[in-house]
Amino acid sequence: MENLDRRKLIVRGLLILYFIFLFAPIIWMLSMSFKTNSEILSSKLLIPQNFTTANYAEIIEDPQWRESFAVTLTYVITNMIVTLAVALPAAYAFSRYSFRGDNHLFFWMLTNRMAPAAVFLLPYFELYSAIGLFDTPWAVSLAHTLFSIPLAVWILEGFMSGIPKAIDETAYIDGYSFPGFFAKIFLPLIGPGIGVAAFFSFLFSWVELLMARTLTGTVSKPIAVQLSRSLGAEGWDWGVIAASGVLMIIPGAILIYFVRNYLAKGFALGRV
Amino acid sequence: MKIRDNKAWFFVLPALIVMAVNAFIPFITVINFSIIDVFMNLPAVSVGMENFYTVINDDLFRGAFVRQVGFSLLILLIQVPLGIAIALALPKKSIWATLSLIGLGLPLLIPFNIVGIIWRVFTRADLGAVPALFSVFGYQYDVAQNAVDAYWTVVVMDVWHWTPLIVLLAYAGLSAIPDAYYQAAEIDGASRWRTFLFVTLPRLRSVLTIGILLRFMDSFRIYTEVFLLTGGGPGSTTTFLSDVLVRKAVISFDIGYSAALSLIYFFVILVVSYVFFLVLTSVGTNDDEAVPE
Amino acid sequence: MGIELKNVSNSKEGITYAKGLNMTIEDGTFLALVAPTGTGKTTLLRVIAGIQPLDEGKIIVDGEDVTGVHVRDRNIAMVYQQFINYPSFTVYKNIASPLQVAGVDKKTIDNRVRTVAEQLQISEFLQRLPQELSGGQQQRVAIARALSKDARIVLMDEPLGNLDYKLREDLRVELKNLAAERDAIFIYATPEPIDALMMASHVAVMYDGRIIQYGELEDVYLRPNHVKSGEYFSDPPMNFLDGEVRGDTAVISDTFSIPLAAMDVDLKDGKYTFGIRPHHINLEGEVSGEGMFGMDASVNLAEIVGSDTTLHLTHDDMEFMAVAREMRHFDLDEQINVLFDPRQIHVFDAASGDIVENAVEARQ
Amino acid sequence: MATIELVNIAHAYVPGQYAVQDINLKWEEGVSSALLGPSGCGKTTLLKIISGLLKPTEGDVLLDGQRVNELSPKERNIAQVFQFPVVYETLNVFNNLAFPLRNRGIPEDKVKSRVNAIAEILELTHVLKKNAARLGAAEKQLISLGRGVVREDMAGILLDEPLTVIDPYQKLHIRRKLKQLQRELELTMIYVTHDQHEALTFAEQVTVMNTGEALQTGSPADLHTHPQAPFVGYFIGSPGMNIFDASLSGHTVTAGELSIDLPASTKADYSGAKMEIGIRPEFIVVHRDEQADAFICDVKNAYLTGNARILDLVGAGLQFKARVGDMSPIRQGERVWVRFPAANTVIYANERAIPTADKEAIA
Repeated sequence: MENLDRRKLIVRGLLILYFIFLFAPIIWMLSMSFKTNSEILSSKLLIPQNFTTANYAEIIEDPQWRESFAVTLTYVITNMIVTLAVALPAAYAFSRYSFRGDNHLFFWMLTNRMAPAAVFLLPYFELYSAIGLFDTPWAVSLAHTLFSIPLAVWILEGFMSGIPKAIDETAYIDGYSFPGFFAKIFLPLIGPGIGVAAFFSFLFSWVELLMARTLTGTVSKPIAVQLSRSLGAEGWDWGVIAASGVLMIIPGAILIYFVRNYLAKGFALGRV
Repeated sequence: MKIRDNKAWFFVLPALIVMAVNAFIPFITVINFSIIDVFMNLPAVSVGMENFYTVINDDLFRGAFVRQVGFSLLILLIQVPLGIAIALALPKKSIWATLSLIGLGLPLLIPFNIVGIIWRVFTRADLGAVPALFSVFGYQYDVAQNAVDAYWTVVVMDVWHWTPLIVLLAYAGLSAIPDAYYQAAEIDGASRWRTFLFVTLPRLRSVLTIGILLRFMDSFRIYTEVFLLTGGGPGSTTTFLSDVLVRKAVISFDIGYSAALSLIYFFVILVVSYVFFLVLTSVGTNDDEAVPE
Repeated sequence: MGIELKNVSNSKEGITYAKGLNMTIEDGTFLALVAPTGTGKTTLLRVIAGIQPLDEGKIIVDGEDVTGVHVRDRNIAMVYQQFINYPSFTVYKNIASPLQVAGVDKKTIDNRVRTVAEQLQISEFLQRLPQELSGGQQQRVAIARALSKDARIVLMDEPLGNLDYKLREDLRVELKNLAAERDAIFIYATPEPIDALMMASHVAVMYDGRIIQYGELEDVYLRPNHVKSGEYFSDPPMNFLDGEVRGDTAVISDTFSIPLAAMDVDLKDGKYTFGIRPHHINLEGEVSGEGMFGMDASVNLAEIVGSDTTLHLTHDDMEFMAVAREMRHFDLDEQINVLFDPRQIHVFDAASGDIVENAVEARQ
Repeated sequence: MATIELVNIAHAYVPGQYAVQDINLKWEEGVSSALLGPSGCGKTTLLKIISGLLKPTEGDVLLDGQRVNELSPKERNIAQVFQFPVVYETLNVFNNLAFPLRNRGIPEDKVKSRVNAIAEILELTHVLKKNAARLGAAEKQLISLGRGVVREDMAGILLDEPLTVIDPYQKLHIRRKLKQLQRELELTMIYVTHDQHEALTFAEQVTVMNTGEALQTGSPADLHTHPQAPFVGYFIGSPGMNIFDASLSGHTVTAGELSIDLPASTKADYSGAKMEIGIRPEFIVVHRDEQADAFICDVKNAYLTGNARILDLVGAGLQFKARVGDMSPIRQGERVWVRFPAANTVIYANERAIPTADKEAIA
């Protein structure tokens, strides 16, 4: 049995190496966020010599950072709500009914997901200025829905199809009306699915930069944009940038904690 | 067994409307722009396919296109096998399984520009850890000037950023394989490799198809992380298609060119994805010449 | 009073399940709908329930036409083959849900749920979730929910299909008693003749989208009016031997023929199909050979069913089945002698399959 | 093929809670046998212990007398056919059957001849070139069986409810094929199921299990006429054995108003034991007219079950079922005279049949 243990050890070692590779850059940025600029440039030590939280203070006190953080949260949450509100009925239709053109419609939805964001820069610029939504969080969230709805429909349809149709029928036989059935019986059953779909629409909105930057001007500046603008002026305060980077990771980390055991399940679905 | 009922269209309508606003109208404007020439506010003049020809013959586009295809294929070749290997090595039950899932999920949650910053900060000559590390081995690592260093840093960054997606997909696929298949293979005396080849891999097909499709789409339109790490430099070693499109559309406002490029760009992704989809869902299921030993 | 199906037709994706089907079911009937799997029984139940729309025809319950009425307002209950319960509700809430939706007051709900749970021996599981229970218990919960609302019609689609062999036997007795205490109409779809025989008061044999025979249990069983009724409503299925009547004898094969007198029937010359149930073909030695017609056959397979042995036999190119008393061992391809009881032979028209003359023993 | 033996096997998934206990079973080489019992009786636990997927907490697993507890499933050479067909989906039928041989590095020409031979017996020759994933459930199960049979060093084959997903009209063909294969290739086959019809039809030797114990092993006829435990009487046969609680006073066992004397040769002292009397419905003698040594009963119910008519009878303080011919004229509401033949009446003490000798008829 000796070689089995040796093989297990090698595999475990390689796995640990991979996780070190995964966390090293984040930890490097984390340590930078607690260093003064001078120390960042001079020493390459991992542990900050003169530990400082000045960088974080600077971000939290600056009204512009807080404001852009609020803008980002607004469009991320709006996107999540709009996506779910619209994807739930659509997924129910795809899962429970077969209607003329349902497969083509589903594939068309997916093709939108394939479109590069850059392709829509120009037309969105035109569209949202035309309807007066330019430079508002609503423009960004609406633009993002185009990409998050297909994925949400795909995931929700997968979870819904896991529930036998006989449950719908039994509910109707028992006298439930459609809204009663959908709210009291169906939604609780696909709770995890909603969680995973919400996670992915948050994820998409939160990480996307291109459209967020294009569709906003001066008034509502998403945090991501605020950050990269300052970076553009070379030699900017690295400590502050590292700190803001760390702050931007935290919401994601929290959300993933809540959805952790559905994460794998959510991924397994797919109509392919 | 679904009921045939076109009443279902009412359920789908809301999603359709929201997406139509975001997809049709812009799409038509793009097509519109690609076939007319807009200059200041003079009446538009139809130029037919001219814009498309300029794009196809433009060296900047050609260079970027070839570089982009090369980049995407390289990404797939590295990330898919690596992702599967890690998924196979992951612990199945116990707290370690949950912890590694959370750890793997983290890179996917970091905004694209922060990924760019993390790696920029991690690899810059004056403040990064990587140059210090390489200098220990006596190699002069410089992401800003050295083309090879820059290209491979972008590749490593993308591997760091997206391999976890393949791992999670493969992990989900693995947990869906019933134990009976592994028991049967063991009883048949199959080696670890043959068990992987004939039990695990065929059962991972649908999950891997999703992974490959998603990875191809996303890598083919990469922009933000590269822009922040190397800005497309040095020279044009890391200038990819999206970079060209952004420059033309939002910086130099060359409407006709960027509209045509957008359509070509979207069309290429659509076609390649469809080809991937067909190939992956049919391999190994045909009669007679099923994969020989 | 009761249910009337008038000229009911239904098809789905090109497959016709019901074609101009007519049936009237009186009050207090426990009807078994007998037909092989996949020939439209379930669809007919779903049409009566209102879950599936009707192409043509009418459904009248207690004189009122309910064809277009939504399933919610059709006072019915249904039990599926695969134990359907609400996974997120406790057993108690599952059984109570139809009553709660109907707005019945809490006290009545509570005692109705407890009595039904008592009858189905699941009182101790009321606070548990359905998936914590065994298959048999989960099905009892589904049956309890169907009975708790005292619906006018209770539809059952092979509810015992997925259960253990012995559990099925016990539940058949329980279901029969539960139905007897209620005046609702029970419609029980099943391919298994034993379900019908043990529980039903009336039987409807469905074939080619129509009800080909409807009547009291023993009347339909003893006097099938068509080859399909004999085949579907008989366990093991009735044997059919093609033969030709010449003069006063029926010639089955060149080595086997039976005089019409022995079957106490007079037939014109021509082709007929002779039907005989397997348990009316006995082994030599098990019954006195007097008045019987012997044939040698080889054992294709011996299956032990219930407490007897069902024999799949072949003689030349004829394949048929017989039943031996008790559990006996037979080697594969063993040669045995069997005796046909002519007084148990039904005569069907070779072309249409309709009955010409029932077996002597079965005649009224 | 080998002789498989379980000696003093017991297993607890959770310490103290035994899924199976004191199991002593022996499956002779080349014998068709079955493990029969309701869901949750421990038969699947035994299956896993034999195949090597589960190490028993106590006891030994012997193959041809050799202790194999430490051997993995691969080393035990015990094949298994699962409930849901397991095939290698990217391979055609030929490569599926050749898979185990190629794993062992057997030369290609030997593989070809061996696979073709087995395909011949399994009647799969016409689909050898087809992709395994496209075949029906029945053929897939034959392939999975074939993978076990194709190897010459196979010790035994376990079948875990193999007909579950097979269509009704194909079951007959598969049942015949399984019996034929077992007979021709002298395979040691153990068929695990809850369905007595499957078990009694396939196996010469059937073990009935309940709540973790192996109650009795014997031929179908043996289990039917001499059930050693009340559960065996109830579980085998349809409808099962009538079982009455009884009391013992001196040498006489009484249930309701019926009493039966213990066999003269009984020496054991059964005082204080839980006494029961059992008789099968088909062994009860029923007359429509008065009989000397019979007691009177009311017919509560008389329903036809195809080849027989089952009577629900109440009499002599007992309630039970009897079986008469399908043509019997007896109907509900009549009164009949009933006799329990002594030879077919079994007396149980603490749920174990007491040794029988010649007993007089009971009144």
